[in-house]
This record gives sequence, C-alpha cells and structure tokens, in this order.
Amino acid sequence: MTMENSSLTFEQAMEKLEKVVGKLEQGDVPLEEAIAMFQEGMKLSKFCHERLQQVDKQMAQVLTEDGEIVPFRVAEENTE
Amino acid sequence: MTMENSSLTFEQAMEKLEKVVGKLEQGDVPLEEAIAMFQEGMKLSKFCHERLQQVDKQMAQVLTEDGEIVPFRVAEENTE
Amino acid sequence: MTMENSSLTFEQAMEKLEKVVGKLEQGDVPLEEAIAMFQEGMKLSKFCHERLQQVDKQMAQVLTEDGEIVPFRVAEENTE
Amino acid sequence: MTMENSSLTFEQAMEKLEKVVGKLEQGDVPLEEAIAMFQEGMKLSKFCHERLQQVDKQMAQVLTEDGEIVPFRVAEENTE
Amino acid sequence: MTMENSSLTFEQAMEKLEKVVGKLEQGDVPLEEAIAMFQEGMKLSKFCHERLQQVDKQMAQVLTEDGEIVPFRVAEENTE
Amino acid sequence: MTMENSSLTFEQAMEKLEKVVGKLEQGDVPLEEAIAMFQEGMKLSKFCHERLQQVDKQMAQVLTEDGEIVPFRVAEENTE
Amino acid sequence: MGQDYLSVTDLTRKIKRLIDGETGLQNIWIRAEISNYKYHSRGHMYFTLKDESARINAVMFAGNNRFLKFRPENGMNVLVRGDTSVYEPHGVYQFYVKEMQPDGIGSLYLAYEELKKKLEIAGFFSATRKKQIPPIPKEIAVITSPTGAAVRDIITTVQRRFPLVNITLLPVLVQGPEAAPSIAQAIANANAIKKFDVMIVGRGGGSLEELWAFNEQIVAEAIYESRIPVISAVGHETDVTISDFVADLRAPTPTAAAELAVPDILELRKSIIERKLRLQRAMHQRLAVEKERLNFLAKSYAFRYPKQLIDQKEQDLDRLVEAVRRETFRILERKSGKLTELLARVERVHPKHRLHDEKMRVSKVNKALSRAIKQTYDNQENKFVFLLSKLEVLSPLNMMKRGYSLVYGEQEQIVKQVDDAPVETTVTIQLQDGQLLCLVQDKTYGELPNGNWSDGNDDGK
Repeated sequence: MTMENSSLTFEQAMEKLEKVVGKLEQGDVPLEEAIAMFQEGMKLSKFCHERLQQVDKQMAQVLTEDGEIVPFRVAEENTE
Repeated sequence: MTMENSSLTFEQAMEKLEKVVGKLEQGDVPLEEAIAMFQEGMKLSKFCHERLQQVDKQMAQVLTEDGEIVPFRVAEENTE
Repeated sequence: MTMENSSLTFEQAMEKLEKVVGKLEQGDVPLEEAIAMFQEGMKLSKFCHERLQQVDKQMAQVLTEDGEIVPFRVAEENTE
Repeated sequence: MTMENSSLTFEQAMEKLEKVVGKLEQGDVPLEEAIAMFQEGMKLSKFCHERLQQVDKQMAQVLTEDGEIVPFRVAEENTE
Repeated sequence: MTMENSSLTFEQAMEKLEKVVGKLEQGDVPLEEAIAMFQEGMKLSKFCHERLQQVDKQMAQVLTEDGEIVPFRVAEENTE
Repeated sequence: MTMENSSLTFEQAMEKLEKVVGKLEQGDVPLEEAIAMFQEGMKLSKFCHERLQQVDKQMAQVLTEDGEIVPFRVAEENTE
Repeated sequence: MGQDYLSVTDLTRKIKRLIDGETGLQNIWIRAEISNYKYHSRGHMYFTLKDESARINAVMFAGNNRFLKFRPENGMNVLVRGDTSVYEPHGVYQFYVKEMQPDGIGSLYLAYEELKKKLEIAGFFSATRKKQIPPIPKEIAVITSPTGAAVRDIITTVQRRFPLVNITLLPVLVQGPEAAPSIAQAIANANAIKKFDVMIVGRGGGSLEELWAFNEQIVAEAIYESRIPVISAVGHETDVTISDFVADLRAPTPTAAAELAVPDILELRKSIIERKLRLQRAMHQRLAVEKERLNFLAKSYAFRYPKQLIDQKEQDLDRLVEAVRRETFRILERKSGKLTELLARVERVHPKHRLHDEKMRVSKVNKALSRAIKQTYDNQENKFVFLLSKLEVLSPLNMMKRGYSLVYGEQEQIVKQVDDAPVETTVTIQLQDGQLLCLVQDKTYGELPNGNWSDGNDDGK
C-alpha cells in the first residue's frame, strides 16, 4: 500500500481518504476491514500532510521576452 | 467448535452470539440444548472480546506510530 | 424402563411425566395402573432431577473454565 | 372363591362387591343365600382393603427409595 | 309333613305359616280343621325358629373367620 | 242317634243343636216331642262339650310339645 | 362615393397597422441627437430624436430606461434601438426606444454583440467545452500586465493561499491596439511550455475601450484553443467580456481569480486533520458500539443468570412431581372412600339385621297363630255355651219346678186324659226332684175352668 500511495497525487490521496472516512462513518464495515481501513486512512492522512509540508515557499517568476525565466518581484504598492 | 470459531469474523461471531442470547432468553430451549448454547455463547463472547481487544491494540499502535501528529484531542473545544 | 429412560432428553422425560399427570388427573385409573403410573412418574422425576443437577454442574464448570468476562468500559470519555 | 379373588383386580373386586351389596340391599334374597352373599361381600371388601394397603405401602416405598428428593414441601413460602 | 318341611326353605315355611295364620284369623275354619292347622302352624313356626337359630350360628362362625375390617385411611397429609 | 252323632263334626253337631233350640223356641211342639227334642239337644250338647274338651286338650298338648320355643327376645338391641 | 368616408380613428388605425407591420421600422437602430428631453415624474423619458434634416418624437418607458448607464441630455448623440409606431390620440408617429447607448462607443457595443452572437453560435461558450480547473495546481501561468494592481493581487493572493505553487508571469499589453495579439500570443506560449496546470488571463478595471482587447476575436480564439484551463479575470464584477464567456472559469476580479486558482493551504491542512479526526472518531465510535453491543450481550440475562435456565425447569418438575403424588393419592383416596362407603353399606346389610327381623316375624306369627286358635276355640265354645243355656231354658222339665208334673202311664206314655190311666193301673209322676209311683184308684171327668186360667197360666201353677 505504501508503494501504491507514494505514486498517488495529493488529490487522489485526499479523495481516497475521504472515501475511507465516509465508509467508516457509515459504520457497516466489518470490524476487521474497519481496522484495516483505519490504518489505511491514517497512512493517507499522513501522506497528504507530508505533501503539504514538502516544499519551501516558491518565488514568482517571469517569462522574459527572451524566453528566459527570471525571478519576478512584485512592485510595491507604494511605487504606483 | 473452537476450530470453527477461529475462522469466524467478528460480525459472524456477534451475530451468532446474538442469536444464542435471543434463544436463551426466550426460555423455551430444551435443557440439553440450552447448556450447549450457553457454552457456545460463552465461547463466542470470549472470542468477540478478544477480537475487540486485538483491534483496540491495533488502533493504539497505529496512533502511536502516527506519534508526531499525536494530540488528536476530540475534546478540543474544551482545551481551547 | 431405566434403560429406556437413560436415552430420553429432559424434555421428553418431562413430557412423559406430564402425560402421567394427565392420565392420573382423569381419575378413573384402575388402582394397579395408578400405582404403576406413580412409580413411573417418580422414576421420571428422579431422572429429570438428576439431569438438572448434571446441567447445573456443567454450567458451573463452563463458568469456571471461561473465567469471567470483564465488561469493556464503554465510557472511555471519562478516562481521558 | 379365595383362589378366584386373588386374580381379580381391585376394580373388579369393587364391582363385584357393589353388586353383592346392591342385591343384599334390595332385601329379597333368601336368608341362606344372603348369608353366603354377605360372606362373599366380606371377603371382597377384605381383598380390596388389602389391595389398598398394599398400594399404600408400595407408594411409601417408592417415595423412600427416591429419598434424595424427599422434602416436597408444598408450603415452601412459609419456610422462606 | 315333617319330612316335607325339612326340605322347605325358611321363606317357604314362613309363607305357609303366614297363610295358616291368615286362614285361622278369618275365623270360619271348622274346629277340627283349625286344630289341625294350628298343629301344622306350630310345626312350621318351630321349623322357622330352628332355621333362624341355625343361621345365627352360621353367621357367628363366618364373621369370626373374617375378623373385623378396619376402614382404610389414605389421609397421608396428616402423617407429614 | 249316638251312633249317628259320633261321626258328626263339631260344627254339624252345633248346627243340629241350633235347630233343636230353634224349634223348641217356637213353643208349639207337643210335649212328648219337646221332651224328645230336649233329650236330643242334651245329647248333642254333650257331644259338643266333649269335642271342645278334646280340642282343648289337643291345644294344650301342642303347646307343651313345642315348649322349647321360648319366645325370641325381640329386644336384642339392649343385650348388645 | 359619399359612403366611403373613413373615420379619423379608422384612418389612424390603418396607418398604425401599416407602420407596425413594416419590419424595416421595427427593432431598428437609429443614430440621432437628443433634444427636448423631458423626464416624466412617473419615470418615462420623452424626447425628440433629430439629425441635420429631420426629427421624430421618441419615448423610452421606465421599464426600458431603468438600466441605462448614463443620463441622456439635450444635444447628446446616441444610438437607440426600438420600434416605430403611432400614438393614436394625437395622430402622430413616434419612436419607442427600448435600448439607448451613447454614440461613439456605440460601435464597440455593436461589434461586441455581433462577435458574442457569432462565437456563441460557433460553440465557444458551450459548457461542455469548459475544462476542469485542477483543485491543487503546481504551476500557474499569469497572463497580464507586469505592472499594476492586477498582477500584484494575483501573485500575493496565490502565494498567501498556497505557497507551494509556482507562479510564472507572462507579461502582456492589456490595452491599446497591440494588446489583443500580445495576449493571444502569451496564451499560445503558455500552452507551448506545457508545464502549467492553469492560467489566469486578465487585467484590472477600466473603461470599455480599455478592456476592449478582451473582446477581440483573436483573444477569444486563443482562450478557446488553450489546452490549459483558463481563468479569466477582467476588470470589475460588472464588466463582462467575451474572454469571460470563453474562459473555463470566470473570476469577477484578479484577486478572485487567484482564489479560484489555488486552494487555501490552511483549509487543506485543516481538512486533512478533520478527516483524520473523523477517521479516529469513526473507529473509536465503531469500537465503542461493538464493545457496548458485546457488553450488552455478555451481560444479558441469559449469561448473568444462567441458573434461570434451570430454575424454571426445576419448578416445572416440582409441579409435575407434586401433581403425580397428589393425583395418585387422590385416586387412592377416592377408591378407599368408595370402599369405605361400600363397607358401610355392607355393614347395613349385615344378616344379623335380617335375622333379627325374621326372628321378630316368626315370633309375631307364632303369637298370631296361638291367638287365632284360641279365638277359634273360644268362639265355638261361646257359641256352644249360649246354645246350651238356651236349650236349658227351653227344657220342658222346667215346668215341674213350678209345681207341674208329668204323669206317665204303665206304657210310659204321657197321661193326658182321664181315660189314659185306667183305675188300678199304676202311673209314674215325674216331679222336679224325683218320681212318685202311684196307683190309680178312681177317675172323675170334668173340664178345666176357663177365664182365669189363661191369665194365671204363668204364675198360677
């Protein structure tokens, strides 16, 4: 499952998580399945959580006329 | 019977247990059958109890592994 | 009769006993038959009594073997 | 007659006795015959009496054999 | 006549005797005949008397043989 | 006449005597005849008298012969 | 001829019908100048439309002028759309204005309407063509002017909401004649780079002319053909451009576009935590439910009081055993009762009673016998004694007691007459106490005296 999850996108993981939660909340899952789903759900939530923490804050860029991508600094309001 | 029970799911065991209790409480069970049912009931109840304890443990373990995010206090409202 | 009775279930014996009572209650039973029925009735009653004691023992044994099942505390909220 | 009576059932003896008494009560039996019939009646009643005593003993014996179950106190309410 | 009487039953003798008395009481019997009838009557009366004494003896003998029948009591409740 | 009378019954003699008395009472019988009739009457009365005495004796004899017949005691109840 | 006069009303009605039926006079656009403008208190506008050589009365009812974005004035050049008709009471034709725009930009409106209709027919606005905006994009292209509030609003909003996303600005001109090609080119470029998940195309607010580039067909086509989902963000909320219609998602403002393009990371985190909590809660609840259910079962009456299973039967047994005893005793009692009853009857028919009766009977009969014979004897004896006494009374010999006597001759015949006894014969005289033997000595005849005789017959002799 871990294998599988690692190739999931964040959206897929969230979707799976929601489904798992939904099913568990319906309460009609056999107990053995429920604990497995709980484990799966916890893994998914961990996965999603990590995905959101992974990257540092990105800087805005600009595509110049030359086709280069350079950092872009937003003009301050004050300059206008 | 023990053999048989070990391959039961929790739900099946509970269902069996419920039936046993229901029949016993109706009170018109032949004596010999009643004692057998009583034994069966005790075994099923033990089995279910153990399964629940096992699931309990499994859950605790998952939550411990998930340690970093630990304090999922349900009663968050009160602490805040 | 003893031979025969030993293979009876408790309920069958009780049913027989009830029949004996029913016949006796009709009241027009010849004396010799009445005493025979009385003897039969007492034998059945002894048989039933022994069966009950046996079941009582069995039950006690089951309870001892399976120990006591301490109920789960459902009121988990209180412990946290 | 004694020979004959010994193979009678209680009810047959009682029936005979009743007939004898009935005839005697009608009063038109010749005296000599009446004596004989009375004698017959006495024998029958003695026979019936002995049968009853015998049955009584038998019952007592059965109850004693079943000694363990002895105290059939109907008035249990008072003792408790 | 004595010959004849000895084969009479008590009842026949009494019947004859009563007839004799009846006729005599009507009063129109010639004297010689009356005295004959009287003699006849006296013989019959003697005969009856003797028969009765005989029966008395017989009875005493029969009753002694069969002893007394004490009425049978079933009332077991009192003995407990 | 004596010859003749001896074969008479008491009743015939009494009848004759009555006739004699009857005729004598009419009173118109010639004296000689009356005396004769009177003599005849006396003979008849003698005859009757003797017959009566004879019967009396016979009665006494019968009663004596049957002497044993002491009257039964009717009040038997008192003796018992 | 004279009969063919029309009434004025008929004529006017004919004219009205004629004008109303002429399509060239209905739903047409007219360019004119406003004069004699009057705003009626009830909301209707009355004015004259004119040009250098003609004029026509016009009215714009409140229902139509309510949405006007400007206030008409005398001397103002306007474009109006409406119907020509006749006001019958005055017999004047006039123009009923439905829509009015200031002239000048009026041409742009016409172009806008025309293009909108055309593209709509071509299917550019079709909902089925709209692409899904990815919920969590990694790369965002922003096509707008590098200066101005729009780009700043977009970038800061995106970075604030979802710092993990890459923003690449594709700077374009957003007004002026070069704007449309510039925008279309940038859209194409963004598609060429192939790394963007979503693009925001737009600019800040401005006049219709300033926003015009976004109403150009070239831009519409570029958006339509973009494989990357496009969020349009042109001007303010009230400005709706062709680009907005074509775009996959229309944002009312640039800031709104940024909000639509990326999720709020805090919200996401919150939602993960929330799901996690729900997960745990569900599991806890499930466990709790099962535990409770099990407890309930384990604590059930049957398990807690298993002896009850037996108790009932014990009682049943007791009842039956008691019944067997009771019924048997009852049968015995009944039988013995019957026997006792029979014994009593036997006692009653004891022959001693019978014997006693018979003895009495014999005794009685015996007595009766004796009595009867005695009676018989006594009767006869009495009868005899009676007869005898009678006989004695009647005895002829009785007369002798009174002195009479009987005389018998020698032949023992009774001597009744004198001659019956001859003299010298003996006679016997019978007296009461004996006889006298007498010798007859003599005889005398004579008669017995009459009269007194008969009277003294009884006592005289």
